[in-house]
Amino acid sequence: MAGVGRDVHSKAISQFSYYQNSGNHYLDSAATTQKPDSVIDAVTQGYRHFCAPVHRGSYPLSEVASSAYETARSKVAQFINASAQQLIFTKSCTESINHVALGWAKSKIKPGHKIWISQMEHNANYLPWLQLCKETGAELKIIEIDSEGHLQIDQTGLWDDSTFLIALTHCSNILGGETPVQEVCDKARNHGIYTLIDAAQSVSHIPIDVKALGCDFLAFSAHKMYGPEGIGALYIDAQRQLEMSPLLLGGGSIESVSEQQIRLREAPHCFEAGSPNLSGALGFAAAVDFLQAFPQGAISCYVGNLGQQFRQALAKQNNITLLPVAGGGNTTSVVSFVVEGVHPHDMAQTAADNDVSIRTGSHCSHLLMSYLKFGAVNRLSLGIYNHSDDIQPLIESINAAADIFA
Amino acid sequence: MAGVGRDVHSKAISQFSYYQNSGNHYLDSAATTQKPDSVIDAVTQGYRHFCAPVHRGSYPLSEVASSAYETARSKVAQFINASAQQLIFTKSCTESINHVALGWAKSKIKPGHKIWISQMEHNANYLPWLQLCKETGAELKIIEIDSEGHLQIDQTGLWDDSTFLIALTHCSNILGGETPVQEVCDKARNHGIYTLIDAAQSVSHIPIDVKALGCDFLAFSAHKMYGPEGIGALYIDAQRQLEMSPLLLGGGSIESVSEQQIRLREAPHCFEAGSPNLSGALGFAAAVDFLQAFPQGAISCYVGNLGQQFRQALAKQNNITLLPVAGGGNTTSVVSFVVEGVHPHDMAQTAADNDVSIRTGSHCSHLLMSYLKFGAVNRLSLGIYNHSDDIQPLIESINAAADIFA
Amino acid sequence: MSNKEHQAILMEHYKSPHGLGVINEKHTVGKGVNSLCGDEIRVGVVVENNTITDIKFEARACSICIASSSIMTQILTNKKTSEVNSFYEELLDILKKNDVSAESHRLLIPLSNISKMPSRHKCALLSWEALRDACKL
Amino acid sequence: MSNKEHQAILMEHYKSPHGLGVINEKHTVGKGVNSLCGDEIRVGVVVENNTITDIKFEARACSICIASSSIMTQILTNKKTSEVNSFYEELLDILKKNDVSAESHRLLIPLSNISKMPSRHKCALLSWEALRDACKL
Ligand SMILES: Cc1ncc(COP(=O)(O)O)c(C=O)c1O
Ligand SMILES: Cc1ncc(COP(=O)(O)O)c(C=O)c1O
Repeated sequence: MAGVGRDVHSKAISQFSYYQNSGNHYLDSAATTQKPDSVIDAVTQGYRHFCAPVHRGSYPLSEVASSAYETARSKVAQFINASAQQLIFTKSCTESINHVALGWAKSKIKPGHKIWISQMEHNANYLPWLQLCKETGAELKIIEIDSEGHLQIDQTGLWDDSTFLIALTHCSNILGGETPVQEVCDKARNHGIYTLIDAAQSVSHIPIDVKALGCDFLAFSAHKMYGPEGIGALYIDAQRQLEMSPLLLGGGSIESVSEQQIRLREAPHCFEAGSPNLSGALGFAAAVDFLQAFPQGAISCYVGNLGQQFRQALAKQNNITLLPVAGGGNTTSVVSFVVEGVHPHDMAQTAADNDVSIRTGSHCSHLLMSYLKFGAVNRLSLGIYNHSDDIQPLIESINAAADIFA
Repeated sequence: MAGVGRDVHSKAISQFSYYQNSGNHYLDSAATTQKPDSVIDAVTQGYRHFCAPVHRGSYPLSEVASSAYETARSKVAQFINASAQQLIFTKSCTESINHVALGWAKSKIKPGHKIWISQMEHNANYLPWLQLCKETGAELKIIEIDSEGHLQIDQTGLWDDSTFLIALTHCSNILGGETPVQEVCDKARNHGIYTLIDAAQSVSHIPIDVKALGCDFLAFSAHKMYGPEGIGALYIDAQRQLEMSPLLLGGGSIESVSEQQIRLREAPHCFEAGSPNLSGALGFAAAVDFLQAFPQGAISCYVGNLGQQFRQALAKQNNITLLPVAGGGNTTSVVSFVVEGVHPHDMAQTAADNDVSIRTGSHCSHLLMSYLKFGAVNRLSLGIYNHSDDIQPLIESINAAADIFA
Repeated sequence: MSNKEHQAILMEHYKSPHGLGVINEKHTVGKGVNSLCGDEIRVGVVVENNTITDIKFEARACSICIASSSIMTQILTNKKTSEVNSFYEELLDILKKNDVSAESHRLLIPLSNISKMPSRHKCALLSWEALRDACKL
Repeated sequence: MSNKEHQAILMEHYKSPHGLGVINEKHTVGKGVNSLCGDEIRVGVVVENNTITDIKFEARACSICIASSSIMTQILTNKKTSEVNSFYEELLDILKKNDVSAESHRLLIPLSNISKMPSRHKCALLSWEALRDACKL
């Protein structure tokens, strides 16, 4: 295990040439990851060599651009074991989830229906549902977690007939760990309940297989998995795709139009109005290549163990409250904590002064914050460029902050 | 004039190092432009040196990322003479227009209201309005053009009280030229009619001043003005901003949330849910810098004259039907035509075989195509890297195609 | 055969297409539209005892679409409707996989020229899709 | 004064803030929330004859917010409500433009340390915005 871990790190780190020389202990990969050189190169190659419209021209440069775009789609789809047709590119995980809320759920949901999300959802998987419920007379319900981070999936009402959709994060951006997505999707399918999985925090390190999972939708962003900014993806089950409308209308999405009728193109094109983001797609595919160059499970093992080491080091400090890990256990790429007597913002600032980049705040998770009764917490989150060497500088920052502020 | 023109071209061409060596006569800049080195560099600099969350962290890397993002916004805003607060980043011109339709017009429009668009709108500025009218009982009306390309702005009903919005393209992606946007916006304001200008085709070469124009909304994409893919912009008048709802909900867009109420952050942030596309914004700003390094009006003059030369050369051929230029006249960066007896697809193919990249098809403009009674046309469109040297290869391709097919 | 010879055969079909003609009330009609290209085609078939006894097409279309339509009418006239799909699949393989073999239908082989031009696959397939539409396949 | 000395003064305010205390029914209350940071502050003022005779604040907030609040209560107690905005503008200039001069209010100067940390400007401004809210400015 430890051997695999060292291999992962040494193989990875050489590919982050800019990060390596920065002297910074970057502990905010849950917000966005650093980019390996191969991803940056893929983006620039797009601009240099394939700069032409996708799916719109018949000259060679455009043909090459179109097929590069579709090859990238296939690669990202295959990464989560989906067929290319079932994967659409969006600008972000946020757009992906909003697309499901506005383009699918809105026309299917009825007053009295319930949408369940968990206590630990990011605002991206909370606000669209809250708003939808307000507009449609449906009800938003919260699956609670206990003090050890276990999701209460036997909660009263969750499996009722009135439950329309369960929208659940795979890994929490604050509590880390992993939620029991397989169990939830299996049970939901048996009850005729639809499922959306927010995989923003998991795709970077946990292998995902949408066929095995059996979810209806799965959303993620490239920039949190070593890929470029401004592009995300949405997996849509084939059946749901037929029930879905595009969020945006425009070029490239229709077959024909008359005063009476807009005839959409086949999926995935009908859901991607506007000029496709080719360089983004190329960078996205390069990120998948980057991840797939590691043995299956190796990254998850490496960052999970490293997270555990961070937790253990923090647990030894007597002035720290650790938040639980989602799903219980200790294996996690995200660790949140509060230092007694030190406001998280002051803690983060002191760490920053020591070249340690950790986060403070509510982390776009107002639901969890109000439940935990914390206004803010500190969070560290790991990428494969991180190392146990990053632990000591953090501990020193915590001691320094306690000296100054507590 | 000719002197200025030569300067523009020689100054520009050295900055497109990859295009320069491609041996390709790229005549499809209306679809997407080639990228100058400075834009590509700005994008990669983002990934190398500012790879951190925007508006979410308090450590130095994130501070730098946040201020770089806002500096880019200010630059793009100032480019069209808007204040930074009034400019939001979107993923594309298409998203910008859909945002206005869904986030603003939808809640304001009433049955019986009319939305007017022109005969030559791109699907991006047609389908969202068609759909909105279907859903709300409003009526979509078409401002016609005459055979010389003049917009019939005295058309019966256009200035009636029931007209709610005029959504008009500044330059047509098929007819080129320029529509009388200033006149339309002035008159609309006097009649209490709202205006949206689709500037996708004009920002690359015509100076735009939203304050002088007095439009309510203006939409464009970076990738058609020498900038990166996957990012666009929407200018929103301050008053309209107050009436507008976000298209997407998620991280970074709210102040607080309770079961009763989502309290949005101030503009522009409330309209940009999800992790901002920093590299995209940096590339966008670099594109503005690139354009602003030329004397005001010089680019417009250069491509307009070049378009005129292309038109004259094509007009000399006796087997060609030229489409009119929008607004009349000959100065245009876009020229559309049909070769007698040669299907546009076969024409484009023959050109491609001669390293000339022109377009065929309906160009995402179903409205104009059905009006012109053409199923498809050929189109050439120019960027500042083009030159009168590109004319002869096109003419030769046309002759070759006529020999083969006609 | 070389690409040049294939090309010459396709041009021959384009210049003098088989099956191009007027669709009347005896025909069952299927339609195809290529939104990229702006092409439109109508294909009419007469089916008697599960056999296609006549095919006509009307088109505003490019050379490849017309050549492919011409080839289609040649191959499928007097074939069982149950055979349409296997020829269609064969064409798909030729286009998408450039899969030409000794067993390939002689008349389809020139269309292998199109395999390296993905944006024109749709042109070559349009009439076939319209025919399948007409035959309710 | 050096940044170090400014820092020491801010810490002094943080450790022993002026005006931190219980808001009661005599106070008119304004609120501020910093969504990035999770901070919340309530500022209560007593205004008599357009003069602020008392300011109290209650906060769950970081050191900068508390220091700035403390400074604010020191500066504005017994000032006219009409003077609030000019001090607020002065603070804005110090933060956004690092604009410190001989005319700058002595007590505000240590906050110039924050000017190079844009993500903390909001922390320094939060109580001021809550106060303006309370004074309906
Ligand atoms: C006039 C016009 N409007 C809107 C668009 C849509 O731009 P985008 O595809 O970048 O969203 C285009 C480009 O295709 C266009 O030419
Ligand atoms: C769990 C979770 N879901 C969704 C998102 C939204 O991702 P993006 O901002 O890339 O749209 C995030 C990231 O901020 C996240 O952590």
